[in-house]
Formats: sequence, structure tokens, C-alpha cells
Amino acid sequence: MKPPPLDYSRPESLTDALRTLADLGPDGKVLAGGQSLVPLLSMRLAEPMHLVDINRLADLAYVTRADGQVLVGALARHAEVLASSLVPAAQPLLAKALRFVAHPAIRNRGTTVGSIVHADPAAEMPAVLALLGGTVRVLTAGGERLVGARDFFLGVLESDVQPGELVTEVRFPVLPAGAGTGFAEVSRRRGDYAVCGVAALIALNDRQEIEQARAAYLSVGPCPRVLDLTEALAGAPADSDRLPAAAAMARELIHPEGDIHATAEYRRHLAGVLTERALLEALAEARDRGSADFGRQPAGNAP
Amino acid sequence: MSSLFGARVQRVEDDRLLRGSGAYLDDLGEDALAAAFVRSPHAHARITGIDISAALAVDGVVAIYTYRDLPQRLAEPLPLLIPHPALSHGRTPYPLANGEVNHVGEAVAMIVARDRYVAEDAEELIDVSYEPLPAVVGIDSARRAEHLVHADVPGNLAARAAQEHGDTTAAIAAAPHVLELDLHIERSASTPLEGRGVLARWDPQARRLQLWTSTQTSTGVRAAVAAKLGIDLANVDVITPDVGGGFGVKIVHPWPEEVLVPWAARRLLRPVKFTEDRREHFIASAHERAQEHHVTVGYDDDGRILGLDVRFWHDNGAYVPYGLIVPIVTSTQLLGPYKPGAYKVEFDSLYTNTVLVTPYRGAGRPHGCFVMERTIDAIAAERGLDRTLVRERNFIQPEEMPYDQGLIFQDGRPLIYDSGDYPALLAKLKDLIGWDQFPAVRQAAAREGRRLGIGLACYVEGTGVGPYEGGHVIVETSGKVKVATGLTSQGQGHQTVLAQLVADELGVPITDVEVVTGDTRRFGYAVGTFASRTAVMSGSAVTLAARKAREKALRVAAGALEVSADDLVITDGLVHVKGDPDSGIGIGTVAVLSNPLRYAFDEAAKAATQFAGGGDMNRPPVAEGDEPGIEGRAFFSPVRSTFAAGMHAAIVETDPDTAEVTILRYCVVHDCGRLINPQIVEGQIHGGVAQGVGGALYERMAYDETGQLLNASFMDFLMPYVSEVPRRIEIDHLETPSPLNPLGIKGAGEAGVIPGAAVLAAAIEDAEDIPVRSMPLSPSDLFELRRVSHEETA
Amino acid sequence: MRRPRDEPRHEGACFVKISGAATMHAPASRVWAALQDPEVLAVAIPGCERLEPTGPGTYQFALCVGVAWIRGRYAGNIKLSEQHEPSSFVLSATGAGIPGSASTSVHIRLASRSDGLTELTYDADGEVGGLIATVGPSLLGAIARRLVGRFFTRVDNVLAGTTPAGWAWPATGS
Amino acid sequence: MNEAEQVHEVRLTVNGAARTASVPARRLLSDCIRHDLHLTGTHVGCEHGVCGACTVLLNGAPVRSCLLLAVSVDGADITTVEGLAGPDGRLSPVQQAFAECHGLQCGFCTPGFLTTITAGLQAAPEPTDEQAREMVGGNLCRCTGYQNIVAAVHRAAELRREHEGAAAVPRRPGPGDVR
Repeated sequence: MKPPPLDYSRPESLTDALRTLADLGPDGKVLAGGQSLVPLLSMRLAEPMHLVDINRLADLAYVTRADGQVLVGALARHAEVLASSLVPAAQPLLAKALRFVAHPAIRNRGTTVGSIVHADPAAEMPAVLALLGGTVRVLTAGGERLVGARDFFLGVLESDVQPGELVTEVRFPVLPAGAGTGFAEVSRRRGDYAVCGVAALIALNDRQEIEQARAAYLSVGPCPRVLDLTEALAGAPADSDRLPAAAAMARELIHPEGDIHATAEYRRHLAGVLTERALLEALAEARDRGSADFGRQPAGNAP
Repeated sequence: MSSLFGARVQRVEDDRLLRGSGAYLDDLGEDALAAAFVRSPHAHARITGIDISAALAVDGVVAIYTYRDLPQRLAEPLPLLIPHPALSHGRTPYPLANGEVNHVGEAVAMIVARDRYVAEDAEELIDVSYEPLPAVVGIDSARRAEHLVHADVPGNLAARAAQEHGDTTAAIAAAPHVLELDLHIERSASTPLEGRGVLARWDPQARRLQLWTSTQTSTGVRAAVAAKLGIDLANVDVITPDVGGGFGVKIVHPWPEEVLVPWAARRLLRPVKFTEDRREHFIASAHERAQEHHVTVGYDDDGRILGLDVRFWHDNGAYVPYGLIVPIVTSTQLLGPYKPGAYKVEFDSLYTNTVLVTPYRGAGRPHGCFVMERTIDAIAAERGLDRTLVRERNFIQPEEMPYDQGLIFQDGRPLIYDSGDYPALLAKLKDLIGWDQFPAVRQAAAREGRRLGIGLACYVEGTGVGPYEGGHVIVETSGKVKVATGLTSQGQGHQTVLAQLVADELGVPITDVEVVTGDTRRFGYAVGTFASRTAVMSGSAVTLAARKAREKALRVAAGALEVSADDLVITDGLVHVKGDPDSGIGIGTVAVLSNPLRYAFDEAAKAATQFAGGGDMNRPPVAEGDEPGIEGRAFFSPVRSTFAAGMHAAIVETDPDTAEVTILRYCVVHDCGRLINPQIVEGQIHGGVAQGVGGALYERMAYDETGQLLNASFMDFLMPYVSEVPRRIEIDHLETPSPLNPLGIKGAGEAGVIPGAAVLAAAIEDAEDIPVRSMPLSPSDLFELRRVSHEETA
Repeated sequence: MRRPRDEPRHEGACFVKISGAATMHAPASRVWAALQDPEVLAVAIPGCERLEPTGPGTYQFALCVGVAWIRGRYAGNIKLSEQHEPSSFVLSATGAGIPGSASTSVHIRLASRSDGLTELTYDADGEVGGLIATVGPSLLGAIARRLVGRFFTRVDNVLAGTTPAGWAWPATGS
Repeated sequence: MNEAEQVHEVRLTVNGAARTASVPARRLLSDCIRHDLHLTGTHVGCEHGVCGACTVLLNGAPVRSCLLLAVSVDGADITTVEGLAGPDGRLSPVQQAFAECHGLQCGFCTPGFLTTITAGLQAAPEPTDEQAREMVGGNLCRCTGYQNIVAAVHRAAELRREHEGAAAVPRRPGPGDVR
């Protein structure tokens, strides 16, 4: 298990990086944390390629808040996002989900942006971005484009990044007051990819009733799947016992596949159980966060 | 004299391992070329062509070999290590595939290159043409035999073997109650953290081969390599470096790589090294465990077994180099601590197009224990009796020891239990887990909506299997004691426990004792490390060897001190008259005196030279029949195996929603006779329990119907992390000494793993009130069991 | 309570079965002809680098195919059989390459629609072996579906004239 | 594949000493440490980042050396198991605790645990049982059943407190510090 021969560049600036990527076209691949790429290389599932190592672009190692978004730069390691002091208040779901990402040693090197670009349907970060309706900032030597989460994930391990492009940032909408998030997953061993996982978001109105409920699912299809469960819960009180209805709705709407760890039927069942658990957590958080901003902004960029 | 026997002595191995100064196989041979293998992607195929031309052109490739390059003896199949009369159709692999591959991962070509990176580059360029053949995967497919693994093995049947004690059919026919059960265990594997590895150096001047291999038997590899390469045994050294775990997979020998690497080294006149990678370990080493069992049991109103008939089918994979050891162990050891009245067992050992099967820690016992314990639980359920009560009623009693089960064991000798007190073990276990208090615990939990269950399982384990081991002890003039035994060590702390025994026996500080294992340069006669045999076999042997050295030391010291040897003792390395610890001579000095010298190398040696005075001028310096030096060499060969025993109990919680299983408590009572080092024994139990939990809830080899192993990585083969093992493993010991060896000990290395599947199946069954007949059990499996059970009730 | 042991024990095994349908923007006769045309096949087979006829209805191919970073080069043979013009045929392919071996047999059926278009349905049985099978089986179904989907989209694009026959895939695949 | 591979000069500080190696881009850091720098205490158990045997400290934080290309960490500060003992050769508290608690058997996975715990105790000097288990949660051991490893984490914390002031590893930039 050793990687094939590789070409390698290590640009010292973003401009250099983009120029290199532009020159290389389809041969160029970005190396950031490498926690998914390097094992694929070692197993020789990935072809020889030209790696463009962006680890010198220290300017991209940021977690900040601006314009109602949490901005995560391409070189921010999972551990840094998790440790960031602004995350718990601005977007608590990030921290909740990051705790399920592999183990600390992987989080110390792996990047949140890389995980999203890698688009593993069993990974937590793509589902979180999809649920929140976040945005991916993609640069080329010639310019910039912003891609919404809904358009970003194309298939298993496929995201909308074209040859010559570099994802420099992902943006997670800040969680408004009166909204809450929850995350629940079942994995075979702690730290493994999820057998099934659910990220949930609930927004309450000023009467403390559920106004909006959404959930995103991992490991149930080729891409993160976002369901609007509002129909099952709209108008329900914040201590709702109607969560099972939302769970039932989720079970109806998703069509997972079986694999060596779980049958499709079990996955579907789990999706229901975890929907309820994640919604319950979201509901509690929404109550705690009050409803001062109610009505003025939706929870995230609603898809 | 303070005894180290029974003390929690800190391990002597640890210091260097903790500093990163251990020397594992891949840490050696920096100058060696690297070997890699082209392995079959097909479970069953004919090879119609191999094109190596493109690969040969890769810069850094030194040689590429296929079957056609192998000389005569290497071109024959590898040895069938343990023949058995019932093994009518034994088949073993060729070192490199000879025209046909029989499992994914079988070696087809060998590449030797500058380093492993280059070797893998070349591997990609070797073009092998295959003509796929239908694959036989799983026991049912093997039994149906619509396709054959080996064209000349009808019915895919390697062996059918049977044993019976009493008239089982009659006993069952006459029994008031009869139950039938089908029980299944899936594949797992040893999976040590270090894979296999071999390094070879050929010295053309001395015509001598030096081979380092990560093995459980250096003498076995040595004999095999000498035979296969046509080198005199005396010219082959096999050295076992630090071994990063074995658990059985490294007892098989020679692995193809163990003969190919030295062959290439000799041919190329360059050192060559093979370091197995993780994926290769999954598809090219050995698995174990897969068996289907059908049980028919007759019993009375009280749950006493009157007759037990077990028919089972063993999936031995593509080849059987290790013979029938695993199914034989299952067939004999499933009886555990019970006397079943009459007993009949018959098994088929079947070929499949999957990785070959050889013993993995527990070797056939986890399945046997699962079969017997599930059967007893089923009887208890059917009779409405407490599960411990049914066990008690079937136990062999202490006063019945030694107890003859009337069968032939895996060593070809009668299955006679030497010692044990099973009622006492059960009493301890019930106390430890609080068996009688559990109903209240369960109720309390149920009130909170939680689902708890308790289970237990008992086993008896034949340990200390023969035929023999030996030991050598020599006292150096510095007073340091060097000990050698031929079997190997894979982390069990052999150096420590053997040093404890020798230090006790010789009366020297343990810090002065150094033990070497698995180096044929130091000790040439040995069998290997398996079947929990080291403490019993090598422990006894080095004890006897140290005893000889001690006698010699006392005799030489007696001459020098002019006292009777009977009056002398050795304390802290000082040979002195009893009761007078201050005056005497150091054991190093005694070593000097024991070896009359012509030449002096240091101050100590000077005292033993010919002009130093002393000695009787009328006798030869070395008396007739005597030898220079304080040395002892001894062998231990017991009449038959010792039988350790143990019982485990667990309390589990099952999640009503997700079907996840959490182990709340895990208790072990254990009898391995006298404990040399309780800390090490407990460590062995901990590790065994973790593997048992892995085998019960997480680990399986997921083959698809075409023979692809779908989880050949640590991502999908779910070896437990700390988060999956019980938070605390509670242990109590019972010591019933074995009469079969000088130390009264029985083996402990494998015990922890044996009842894992049985005890967790029992506890889950208790929590869920659904019969559990197949392990391992994932949450998805439990969900399916619930669904089926719900449908059946509805 | 006994589980049937000879059934594939796990879902998502390397024995991939997929079915699907596509609407082709041409009459069945043209779709049929396109699917028999090596130039169209060369365009439509994902990652196809070379496709040479070796006999009636048989071809040798070389392709570099993959999804995202998982990518491999394969060489092998394609055979068209059980041809019932213009309604159905079977496309079989076997190939071997660095990440392992693969074989597939796709049963393709064409049904004319009243609006002049063609409803194409397919059932594919695939078998994958080697490296990819042992380390990434859970991804295979999704990858296969995507590749088959691309194939029919490409064919349709040729029929619709948006991709010319003879168009070549970039050397590194998609 | 026959053109000579381009090699890159890599400068590292390993266990406090400046080291250099010439490596092709594909060289894994684990191989660089083991075979180019001859520090064979770091072991390779899976080469796909799951077992943790190859864990080293990169600028003070545990990382899998099998998931890093050596060239990519040019300039970094690396601590391997060989760098844990004191300059006087004394075992570090974590190493000492493993010896006392029988926290290792075959010893193959041990270096990864030792480095991981060394960093873990810097972050949580008085770990709860939960933290202790979390700390070692990403490392596989096939021998010990983890019981004594968790015990060793607690014992190491105790020993660290006893050697008050004598930190196991000099404070280096942590995971939160960006180079």
C-alpha cells in the first residue's frame, strides 16, 4: 500500500496556487489535509496525479464570522473549527457534528473544507452544509463563483469543483435566534462513518410554535439528502409530541441502500429514530435560544 | 528466599518497547530489497497467461518470478503440516499459483525491487490473464457442491471425522425431552497489528541462510525452509524478532513468502524483505471461526443431558495446511465442564474459494462453547429452570478428577481433564456479577424504559499441548544468567515469566536474567507458541534447566567452600551456607571456577587459569562425565494436556430503538492453576475478552457470493476500539493446581476469547426474549431478528 | 430462526444489480442503430479511450474510468448479443485493470413511444473483483449507477446532435 | 514510470534535532521517519489511518504519519516515540505508567498510544475516565483489551503531577496554532 508516483507543487500564495491549478487543468489535485486523499492514493484507487499542496497558504486557515455567516477557510483543520470560540454561539451544529468526525488525530489534520469537497455521502460536514443551505466559494485564476450546497454535491465523492478550481472557503449561515440544531448518528464503532446520521434544524415562531423543521441525512444516498419536515410539525408547540410524525415522514421519503454493515430496512428505521432524536435536541436548543429574531430571517438560506 | 512466583512483576520486555527500541521485522534489513506480490483478484480462476515484460522495464525492479521459475521442491505444494487419518483430501497451496487460483489474494507472481513503492509500480504492470471459474463461497454452497474448489476433491469434502462416547442415539431416544438447534458462527481473524514479514540474508561464503520472520515457530520455519531450499538444517538460522502479535495466524508455516523470500535472496545474492501490508493480511493470511452446527440433545426433567449429538460443517477455506485442528478442537472441547451422558460428534471439513482457515486464538473453542452453552440455555428455557442450575446439574464434580471424556483430543491423546473445580468457579461467578440480584436490577431498569439482560458461559480449555519444549540456562562469569527457549513470543510476556521462574530457581535477581525466545542459534529444538502452552511447556523446561544449573553451581561452590552442597543455598546471586548470608561466593565466581582456563581475559578469569593454584593435581581439570560451565539444559514433555477452565458473565443493555448493544458489566472467573504473574494473566484475559467482544458484536469477514472479501480494511473490518470493549473487566481467580507439571500451572493465553460469543448471545437473548442462534450480531442483525420475531408473533 | 447462509450475506455486495430507464430523443430504429455503432459507443462509454471491432458485434476497448478520485484504467472486450432488432439486445463487457476486474451484462430494451421518442429500459448485472471490491464496496452501486446513467445520456446527446460521434473523452476521463 | 522520480529536500525538526531527507513526493511521512531517518519506533499497522500505530506529534498535535506525505510537512516539528524519554534517558510519565500498569503486550501499537496520550495530557492534565477513554479512542490495540491502557492514562496523569513542572514534551505550537 504505497502511493503511485506523484508530481508535486507547493505554491506559497493563493495566486500561485490558482495559476498552478489553471496550468495543470484536469491533472491537478488539491492537497490540504489529505486524510481522505492519501489513503486512496496508498490503495492506488486514485491515479497518479499532480498534487498542488496548499498547506503553505496560511491565510486560508481561518474560522470567522461575517455577514451572518460562519466562514471556514480551506486550511482550517477540523480541530480548529471545533475549538473556535465563535462556533458554539454562531452555528452550534458545526461543533455538534464535528465531534462525530473520525478521531482527534484525523481532525488535527483533516480540513472541514476538504471534507466537503470530498463529498463522501457518509461524512458529516457535507450534510451539515446541505442542511444549513451554506455556500461554497470556488476560485479560479480568472475569478470566483459561489455554489449553493444544493448544487454542490453531485454524487458519491463528486462535488462541483472543476479542473483549475480551488475551493477556498465554505460558509455556514449563522443560526438565528429562535432556531435550534441537533445531530444524531449511529456508527458501528465510535468514530466510524455513520451507518445513518441526521442533522436537524428547527425554527420557532414568537408563540414558541414550530415554524420550520428540516433534516439532512448522511449515508442514505449518493449525496446528503435534505428533507423539509415542516409539514409534519408546523404549528406544533415547542415541547411537541408530534416528533414521531416527522420521523415517520422521513422514513417515507428516504430510500437508503444496504451494505455490509446494515440492511436498507435498518437504515430506514434508523433514519426515523435519529430524526426524532435530532429534532428533540434541536427543539431544546431552539427554546433555549429564544425567539427574538423571529420572522425576520429564515433559518439559514432555505433551499 | 522471596519468591517471584505469583508476584505482579513488571515486565522486563517493556523498557525497550516503550522507547521505540523494539526490533520488529520491518525495522530490520535497511539494505534489503523489497518483495511484493501480484495477488489474484478472482476467487477461482485458471491462469492463461502472465506477461511481465512491462513490469521488468520499471527502473528499480530487480526480478520478477512466477510459478515457472520455481525449482523442483519449491514447485511442489507447501507441506500439509498436520496430517490426520480422516483428512482424505488434503490440499495445500503452491508458493506461487500453478495455473489456478483458489481465493482472492492467492500469490501469482513475486516482484523484487529497490523498495516497496517501486515493487508496487511494477505490480500494476504485470498482466495476468484469467479464465474465471465458478466460486464456492460459504458452507451451503460447499455442501451443495454444484461447483468444486479442487476438481479432484468430490463434494468439496476435505475430511469427514466422527467420534462417539456411549450410545448416543439410544440415549437420546430414551430421553424424556429432545431439542434440536441450528447454530452458526461467522468468520473472523487473528488480525495482529503487525502483519507477517520475512527478511532473508544468504551468505555465499559460508553457504549459510539467515532468516528473520514474524512467526510463532522459528524451528518449524527453519525445518521447512531447509527442506524446501535444500539447505542443511545446520546452515539455516531462523531468528524471531519482536513480533507484533500473532494470535494463531503466525503459527502456520511456511507461508509462501517464508520460502520465496530466502530463495530469492540466495538467487540474487542480496538481502530481501517482505512486509505484508494490511490489505494483504486480510486476503493472503488466514481466517477462522466459520462453522454451522446442528445439535440434537436429549435431557431429563431436571435439565440433565442424557445424550448429545452434534453434527457440524467447517469451512476450511481453499487449503488445509494446518490439517483438522480447528474442527477437532471444536468437536472435543465443546463439552466444556459438562458430562453429557452419551456424546456423538461428526464434522465435515469443506473447501471454499476463500482465504484458508487455521487456528485463531481459541482455535475452535469459541464455536464449541457457543454450541454447548446455547444448548444448555435452550434446555433451561424449555424447562423453565435457572440457567446456572442446569449447568450445575451437568458439571463434572471435583472429586471425579481426573475425568476421562472418552474422546481423542487434538494432540492425538485421550481427552482426560487433569483438574478443576467447576462448582466453585460458578459460585464465584454468581457472586461477582450478582446473578441472584439481577432480576431486581432488570426490573428497576425496565421502569426507566431500559432493556437489560444477563448471560453466562462456561468453558474448559485444553492447554499446554505437547509434544515438548526445552530450555537452556547458563550462568556467565559476570553472574548474569542467560536463558533460551525455542518457542517464540508475541507479546505475552514470556521473557518476564520465564525470568521469574529462573530467578526463583537459581536465587538470582530477576534483573540479572535475560531470556531469549525463538532464536534457533540459541535453542534448536522447539515446537512453537500456540494452544496456551508457553508457561506450561517452556516454563517447566526452563525450571528444570535452571534446577540443573543450580545443582551444578552448588556442587562447584561446595568444592570451593569445602562444605556439603546440601548445606548451601543461593540468595541474591550469592552462594552461601544456610543461615549465613554474609559469607559466600557470587554465582559468577562459581561460574569462573566451573570452567578451568588456560587464558585469562579479565580479573575473574585469572582465578580459573592453570597457574592460579587449587584443584586436585591427580584428577583431570574437568572430571569425567562433567562439563565446564554452570549450565543446564532440559526438556519437558507431559503425558497429555492440562485443562484450564473459566466462566464469564455479562450484563448487556439493548437499545429498543436503534438495536445497539452496550455491555454494562463483564465478569470473568478463571482457573489456570497456579498463577506465575497475575498481572500478565489478567492482561491475557483482558485482551481475550476484547477479541471475544469483537467476534460477538463487530467482526466478520464479509464475502460476497463471488468470493470477494468486501471488508479487507480496518475501515470495514470492525476491530474494537476502546469505545467498544467493556469499561471494566472484573476478574476473580481460582487456583486448582495441575498434577501434570512441576509448577502446577495450566495455560492462560487464549481463555479470555472463548466464551465471548456464547455469553453475549445469552445476555442479548435474555434482554430481548428472542432466541439468538447466530453470531456475530450487529445492530442491523438484531433489528432483523426483532422484525422476524414480531412477524412470527403477529 | 436459521438464516439462509448461501444467499449473499450482505447487501451492497460486489455483485451489483442495477435497473433504470431513459427517454431517448429519437425513434427506436435510430436508437438501435446508435447503440450498435462503434463510434457512438466510443463516445458514450464513460472514459473510453479506444474501441476497436474484433468481429461482428465484438469489440476490444481501453478506458479510463472513475468517479472523482477513484479512477482506473481497464482493458477488455465488449460483445453484443441476443439481438432482436429493434427492440432488445444484451451488451456484455469484461475488463481488467489496476483497481481490479469487472464484468457486466446489460439487458437493453427499446420501446417506441407515440410521440416518436423511445423509452429505453435496462437491467444490468455487474461483478467487480480485486482492490476496489475489497476496500470500497459500499460505493460501487452508486458509482455504477452514475456511469450507466452517463452512458445513456451520452447516447442520447449523440442522437440529439449535441455531441458529435467521434468526439473523444479527455485523456483523464470525465 | 521509468523517468527518475523527482526528489524533494525535506527539513524537519525531529525530537529536537534538525534532520533532512531527500524524498519523492509520494513518500509517506511514516516511511520517511522509519526508513529515511531510521527511527523505527513509529510503526505502521494499516496505512489507511485507522489503527493509529503510526501516530506522531506534528507541531505538538497527534497525527497519523501514514496519512501525510513527508514533503507536505517540510519544516515541521515532529516528536516520535524515541523523543518521549527525558534527556537523561528517564522514561516519561506516560512511558513509566505503561510499564507500571502493564499497558502493553506485543508493543506494536504502543508508540502511537504513547504519543497520543503525551499530547492528550497536555490538553487535559487531570482527565476524567471519559476523557481518558476519548484520548485513546482512535488507536487500535489487539492485545490488551485497553483496560490497562486507560489505567495507564490515569497513572501517567498522576506521575505528571508528581513531577510537577517537568512537562513530558516541551510546549510546542498546538493544533490551534497556525504555522
